[in-house]
Amino acid sequence: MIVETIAFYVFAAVAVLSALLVVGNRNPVYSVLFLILTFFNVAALFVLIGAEFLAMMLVVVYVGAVAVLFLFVVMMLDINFVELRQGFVRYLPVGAVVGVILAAELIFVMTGTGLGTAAPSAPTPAIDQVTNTEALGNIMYTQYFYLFQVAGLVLLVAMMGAIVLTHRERIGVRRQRIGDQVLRDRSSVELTKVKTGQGASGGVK
Amino acid sequence: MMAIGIEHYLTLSAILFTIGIFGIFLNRKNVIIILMSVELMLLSVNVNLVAFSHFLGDMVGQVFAMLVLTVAAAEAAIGLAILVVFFRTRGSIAVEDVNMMKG
Amino acid sequence: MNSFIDLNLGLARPEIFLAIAALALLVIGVSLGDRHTRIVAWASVASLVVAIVLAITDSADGLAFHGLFVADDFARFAKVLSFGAAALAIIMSLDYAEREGMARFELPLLMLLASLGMALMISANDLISLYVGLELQSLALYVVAAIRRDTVKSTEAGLKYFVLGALSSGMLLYGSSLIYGFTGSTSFSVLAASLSGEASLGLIVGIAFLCAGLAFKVSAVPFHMWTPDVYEGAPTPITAFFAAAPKVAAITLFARVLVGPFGDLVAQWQQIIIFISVASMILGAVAAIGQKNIKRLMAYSSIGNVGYALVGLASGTQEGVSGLLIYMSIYVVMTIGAFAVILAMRRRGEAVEQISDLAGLSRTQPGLAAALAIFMFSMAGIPPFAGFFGKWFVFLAAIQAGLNVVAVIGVLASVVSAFYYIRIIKVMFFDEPAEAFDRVTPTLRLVLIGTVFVISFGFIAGAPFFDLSDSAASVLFAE
Amino acid sequence: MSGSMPILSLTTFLPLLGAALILILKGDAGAVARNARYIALWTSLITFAVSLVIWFQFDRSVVGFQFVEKMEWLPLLDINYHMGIDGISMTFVLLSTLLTPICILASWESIEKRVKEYMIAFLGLETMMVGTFCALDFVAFYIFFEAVLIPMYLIIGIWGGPRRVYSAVKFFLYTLTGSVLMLLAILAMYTIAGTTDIPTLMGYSFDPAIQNWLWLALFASFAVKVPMWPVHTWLPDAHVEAPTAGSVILAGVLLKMGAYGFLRFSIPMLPEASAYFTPLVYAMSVVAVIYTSLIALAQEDMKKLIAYSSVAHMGFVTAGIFSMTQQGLEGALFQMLSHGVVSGALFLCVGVIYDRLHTREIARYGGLVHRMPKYAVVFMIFTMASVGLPGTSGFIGEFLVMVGVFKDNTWVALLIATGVILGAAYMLWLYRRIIFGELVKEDLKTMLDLSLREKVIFAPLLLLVFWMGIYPISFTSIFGPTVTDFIQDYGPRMEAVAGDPAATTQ
Amino acid sequence: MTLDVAIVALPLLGALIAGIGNRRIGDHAAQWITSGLMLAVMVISWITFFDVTGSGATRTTELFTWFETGSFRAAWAVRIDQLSAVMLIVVTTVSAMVHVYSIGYMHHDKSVPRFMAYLSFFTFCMLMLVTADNFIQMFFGWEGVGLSSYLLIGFWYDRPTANAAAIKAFLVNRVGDFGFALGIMGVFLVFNTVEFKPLFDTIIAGQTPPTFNFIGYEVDTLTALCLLLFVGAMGKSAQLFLHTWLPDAMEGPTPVSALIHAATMVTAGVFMVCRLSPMFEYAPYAKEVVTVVGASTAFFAATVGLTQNDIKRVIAYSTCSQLGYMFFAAGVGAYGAAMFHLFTHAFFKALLFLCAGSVIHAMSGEQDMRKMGGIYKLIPTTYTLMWIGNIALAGVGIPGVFGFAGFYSKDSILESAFAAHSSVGMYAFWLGIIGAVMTAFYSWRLIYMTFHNKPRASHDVMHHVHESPWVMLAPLFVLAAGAILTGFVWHESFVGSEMEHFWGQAIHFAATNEVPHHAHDVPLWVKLLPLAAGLIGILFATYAYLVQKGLPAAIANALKPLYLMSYNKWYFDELYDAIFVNPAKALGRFLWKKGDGAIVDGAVDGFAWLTGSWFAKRASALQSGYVYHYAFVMLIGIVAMVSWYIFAFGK
Repeated sequence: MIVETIAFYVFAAVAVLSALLVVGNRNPVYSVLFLILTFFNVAALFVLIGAEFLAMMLVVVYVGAVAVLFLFVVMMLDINFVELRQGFVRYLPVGAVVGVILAAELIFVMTGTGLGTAAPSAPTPAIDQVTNTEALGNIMYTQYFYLFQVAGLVLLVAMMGAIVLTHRERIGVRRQRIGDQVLRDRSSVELTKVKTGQGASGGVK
Repeated sequence: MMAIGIEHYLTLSAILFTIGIFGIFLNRKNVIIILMSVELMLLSVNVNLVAFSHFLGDMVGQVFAMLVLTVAAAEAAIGLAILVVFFRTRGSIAVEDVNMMKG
Repeated sequence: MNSFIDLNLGLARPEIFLAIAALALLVIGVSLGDRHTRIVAWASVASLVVAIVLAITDSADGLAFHGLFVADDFARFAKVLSFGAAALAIIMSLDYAEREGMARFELPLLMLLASLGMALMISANDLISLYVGLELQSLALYVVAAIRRDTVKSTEAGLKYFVLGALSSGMLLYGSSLIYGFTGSTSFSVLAASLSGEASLGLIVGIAFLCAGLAFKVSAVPFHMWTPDVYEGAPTPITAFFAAAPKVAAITLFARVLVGPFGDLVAQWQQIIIFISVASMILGAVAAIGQKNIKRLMAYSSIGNVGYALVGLASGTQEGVSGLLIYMSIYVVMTIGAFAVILAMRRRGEAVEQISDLAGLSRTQPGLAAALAIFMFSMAGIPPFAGFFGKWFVFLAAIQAGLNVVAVIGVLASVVSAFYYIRIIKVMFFDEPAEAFDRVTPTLRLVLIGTVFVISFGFIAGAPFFDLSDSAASVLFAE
Repeated sequence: MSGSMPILSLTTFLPLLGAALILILKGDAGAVARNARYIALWTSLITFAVSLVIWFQFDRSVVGFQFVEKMEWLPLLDINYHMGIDGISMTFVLLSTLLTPICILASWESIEKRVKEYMIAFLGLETMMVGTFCALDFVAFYIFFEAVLIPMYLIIGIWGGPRRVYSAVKFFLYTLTGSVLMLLAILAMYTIAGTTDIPTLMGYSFDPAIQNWLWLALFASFAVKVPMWPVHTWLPDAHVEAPTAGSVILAGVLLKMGAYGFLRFSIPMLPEASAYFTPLVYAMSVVAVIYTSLIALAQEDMKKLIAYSSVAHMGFVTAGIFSMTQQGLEGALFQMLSHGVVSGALFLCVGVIYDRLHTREIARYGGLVHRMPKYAVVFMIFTMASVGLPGTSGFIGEFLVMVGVFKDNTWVALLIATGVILGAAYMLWLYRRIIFGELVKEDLKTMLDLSLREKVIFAPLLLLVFWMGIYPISFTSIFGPTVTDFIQDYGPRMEAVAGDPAATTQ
Repeated sequence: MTLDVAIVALPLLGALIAGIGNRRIGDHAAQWITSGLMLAVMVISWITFFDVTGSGATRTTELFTWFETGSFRAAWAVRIDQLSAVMLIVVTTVSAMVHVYSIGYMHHDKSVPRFMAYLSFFTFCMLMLVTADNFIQMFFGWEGVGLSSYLLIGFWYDRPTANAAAIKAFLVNRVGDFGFALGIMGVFLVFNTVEFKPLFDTIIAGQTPPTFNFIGYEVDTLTALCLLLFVGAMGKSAQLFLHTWLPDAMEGPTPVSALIHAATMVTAGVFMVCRLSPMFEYAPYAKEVVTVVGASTAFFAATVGLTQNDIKRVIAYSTCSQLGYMFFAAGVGAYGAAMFHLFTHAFFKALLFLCAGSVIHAMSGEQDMRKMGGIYKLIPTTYTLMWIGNIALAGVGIPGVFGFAGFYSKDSILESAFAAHSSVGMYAFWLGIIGAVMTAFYSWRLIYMTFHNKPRASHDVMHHVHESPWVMLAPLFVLAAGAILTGFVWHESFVGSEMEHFWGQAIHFAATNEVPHHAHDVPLWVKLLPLAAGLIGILFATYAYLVQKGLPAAIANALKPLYLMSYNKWYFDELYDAIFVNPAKALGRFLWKKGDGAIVDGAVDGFAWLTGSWFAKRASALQSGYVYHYAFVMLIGIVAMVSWYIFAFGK
């Protein structure tokens, strides 16, 4: 119990701290790295409350894909980061005030109200009966099959969108057109046997 | 040392959410960090959902979190794509430059 | 439980058809290439028409996909409306896309997929399906806003829309998670059954966050800030699309969420809706006054119009929701019509969009001017044009619900907004003519004739339509 | 009651038919303009002829609505297309149909650009005006009432003077502001009473607690339309900038809609509130009469002067209506008709010389009688009618109103009677500066007297001025019985609030 | 009775023929048609007069209903009784004479038909006034004569002064009519009728409600009503405070002054008071007011008449003064005397005016007496007729034997005033006597300045001085006959022993009214004093203007303030300009620029600016184009919403 408590506090503290560094860092590259750290810590917290599959996903999807994507973009766009940091402090007070108010209110709300009472539609099975992953899978592909399908469409749109926006037909770039090459008219080329050490020019009449 | 209850998770989530919002103000010039702040907010939602799921004994929350994760990834892809084309046309991603249109 | 039959796939025929059509058209589009955009586009329109037919012919009500999806009159009404708007937007985008060199087959497809997302939003019966439907729509919209990736305005519009949209999604999700946590369910059916008049603070705050997310989608104040910039920046037919279809979907979703699961908490959420509705009406009226760009003006106009529609929702009664549906239907027709005129604003092939470009239009192109004048009068709520009836129904609902102050503010805001509507008419009719616009293309002409006809003469035979909207609204209030 | 023919709908929508005909005119500009003029003239004349059937078939002894037509329109809301007229509205229908052909004739030459659109706007306007007075459903009424804004806005804005845009917008927004508040009142009344049927509502008793609010909302609309002080400032601007025919219709018919609204809605539906607010109306009427008359004295623009005089004259009307006496009400109705004819004619008089010199500045004229004696006579007659000289139509209405008001409140009568003195002052002063004096200005020396067309325009109006002045019974007998019944129905309820026993004595 | 209707209708016919025919029928046709019709009407009127005064019957011919709303009913009618019969002959005779006179006087004018049409139209209106059987028709005539007067004063529309005078006449009359109209309304309010017969019946039967509420006060019914109606009479008859238009009205052609501003229209007020004798008889306070106003006017106008130099203005003030006499006669209850003076005055005053016109005609349009003189030999007929008129005006005669018209009527008025035995009666009597002195003085001053002494006109003018043509002189003779004879012939009927028979029911005397009877029994000195006053005035004038010619200037210098006061007409015009006219104009301008312009439109435009400009700019400024601003607004929105709920529902 104690271990769990300590673990929670450690992971939570690191998560919060690194989250702060994400938004407060001068260099976006560092920000991405701190974002990854945050994700790791939250994933650890997920493990603490038995959502191993989600923890896994978080690491795989976010750290493995999204964060890397961020990093890639940050690197790709050659940006003058120093300039971007100017005026950083100007909005700090306002942001801080709003942030503190919101945080205080949310915490007040969260801690002051009890959980819902509606009967669970998909009760969490005991850990000894079935694993978290299996339980999730059981309902994901049955009861929530619909959402799974729609999520597929969402990803399709994302894919299309990324292609539509960023894919460019480059003019003047030579591309290999295998079909054309294969079907090329033989008469335009002459095949010669080249002897070793003599060079092609030698064969030209 | 008291046991870790749902309040702890919710408080953490609230703090993360607030940091996400805070980040939007703070980084008024850098769109990428704004996007990261949004990711933080989504993360806090996931913390919420998972915590609720656990303490309610209901798997739906985790399904929700799964979908949030999926969609957030898709969103990030689109967002970065837009950012890239914007950078191409504009040569900058400073938020303050994003003001062709106003009024 | 796991059987395929329980899914009730038949109830989702339009959506399933649209999804399959989108995938098929994607394949076709890829193989044909961008030169055959027209085929894909018309096929998309045809798909939407088929989807409309499917929606109309299917009168069965019920839940599908294990309760995640609902089919009822309310959903059908909204779907037909948004599909129709989407179809018209695609039609209008054809000529534009070709002239502006943005003719890509993905554009109609993305609009088609966005329409699918709208349909899923409209039929959502669970917070999760709400979210995914919303995101399907939003992601497609982010992309189409930035579809002219070589222009600064379009990409900027896409970027703004995206950043703020993501923020609003975050809020919506945060609210959803709170609702889930403090009620124990995400299903609207369960929520409706388990909630009674008393609500915990957590739930209310959750609803507030949810409302904020939805208010962003309908561009209600103070979550409207993206609207003018995106409307201005996005290519015009896309703006028309933005102004019409997603608004319908989002606002009907708004109504369904608030009236369905949270119907018993009307006293709580009513205050939010009143606030955003009043704020939208006022801001929409006032901020539009100084605008010079007609698309921007239409943006503020749509903010104001959404405010009026929300008055119907704020009343929280069946009459109110019915009024909202009527208002949105009329709004969609007016908006599409108005954008058809804006699309016709071309000089020697170049699109112009300043209000001053309309000067003296009544002399150079009287038909076009008359059409826009009719839309403007209609938006200002001057009878006998249809816009008046929209206002009639929402304000009637407000008065019946005792929201007298809201109604008074509303009508006064409509007077202020009339100022800028008639200013456009002034420019067209009273000012000295500027250079004439190019000939109006046949497709636009068709759209214009249709919308003008509906707006001008709709009142004569509006009764069946009003009945329809009333029965659609009654679904949400059936116990 | 009605004949087999839906005569009211016919009168209402016939002009639209003409407008549709004009709309499809094609060809070269000159031919289109000419044809548009003729079609408009004939349409309006036929409409007038049709409306004359109403005059002859109207049963003067009957109290209540005649020529009633009823059709289902929006069954869900129990809103119907319901038309009908009684003694109060009948004369206004005829006034509208009479003034329209006159206006079209008056615009024959003065409107040179965009004739087609102009004629369409005017015929559309006629439909709205007639419809307003015929409608027996509040929603239908509102639609007609409000739709008037559209053609009028265009008429002022397109064919108006130099400041036409400001004036048109001002007119539009002023009127709209009032109207939307009325819309709220309609909604509230519908919510409470469950119907928008006017005859039903006229018999409905609203809770006195909310009557005052409803009354104020209606008042906002009607007071702007009348216009009553202090919401009258749109009128001078609109009149000055509008083309002649626009001013004629504005003064002749549109202003009457507000007063008609008081008679049709405010008093019958909300008698207790009407009684409660009678002092307010009196006060506003008195101020209107004196204030605007004084302002008229200071005017330098002919149309503005006549416009201000309209406000003063309509002050009499409102005072008369709220006196709730036989004489006051009949006087108000008569004054409205008379004002419709007289101020319309005065605007036409201004139009005659405006067409020749293109200025409305009084100082630019003088001594016109030398070149235009016929015009001087016509102008004199209408000036005198406006001044309220006995024997002309102006006297009957004004005097009856004062008699009626005197019965109810002597102070008010005393004060509005001063308007009679001031009215004479500004009208004679106007006449003198334009017509009399020596003819010294060079450009005036070539002015031509009235043309045949202008004589045709003025002839029916002259006839009416004298007919109404010498034998007013032809008109008072139309609304007399209705007014008597009106007072019997609503007088006691108002009296109960006001505690004023004089209110119903005849 | 067809003839009764014809009396009213024929002048209208003439007016229409001349007015509509205008240039088409030409000057001569217009002149002769209208004059012919008027002469015919005159004949009919005299017949009617003898018929009515002989039989004593009142008859009313109703043409058709005019007004009918509720009990407010009035018809177009011709009511003939003794009172209207007297007025008929006065109006038609003078009018006919003026018509004929105008043929000569106006023959050089370029718009003769118009002039004749106006004259006939005026006569029509005047006849409508006197034959009315209800207040409304009376009001019609009342305003109708006002209109005619306006048109005729402004007949020469080229002259700015004429235009101004015309408007002034109309407006001042309107002020009077304002009171008259209120009076009519009051009558209707109290008695529920505006027709004379039922009204008088009710009053005489003593069924008058004692009080009614007027502007918040309970006032005595008849006093209030009579005072209101009397305001109308004051306006029309140019009584003090509302007299200012009359002298200015002399801008009109001289025949007009004779007809309208001497003989007929201005006496309408007197007629009205007499017509309403049943009301005034029971309103003693109102009668006192009438007396005081009348007497004051008689005195005031006479003082002004002393110093005027315009020949017509002198006569105009004289008219004003004489009207005052009539009023105070009516005020003390001697309606017969009032009507008698009205009757005689019509003849001699019309005569005087037409003579003045003849003089002006002779002097090529000159009206200033300071530029006349020495012409009595050149135009002896006019000179003689002027004398006749003046003698009649001054009331000279031999008691018991014969006197000119004014002798009888003025005497009877002054005697009645004395006989009233009341303080107001004595006030009227003494002012009347003083007025008589002044009347005689300025009358002879006029004669001497105009006809005697050395010519002061230019040689050219003097060269052209000629006697008027017969068409102008003939009417003068008729009127002169009237001025000489009417008093002698009818004094017994009007005010003498036959009085009661003569007037019949037309004039009502309350039982308390003893004045007409006492008037015959006044002391001898009272009977002789008016004559003496007239003679004193004549002698003094003769002395001052023929004998001691420097005297007037010396007196004027000695009494400079008084002289200026008189010369400037007691500064009434200046006063009214300062109190009413200029403030009204200034107020109008102020209300227009400040009230409408600054306040009402200022508020409207200000609101428009606030929303359309100020607020709109702020709203646009919020739309800065920066994404983080937008996000900030959204966040503020959500924080506000959450905070609201926490505070509203947090407990």
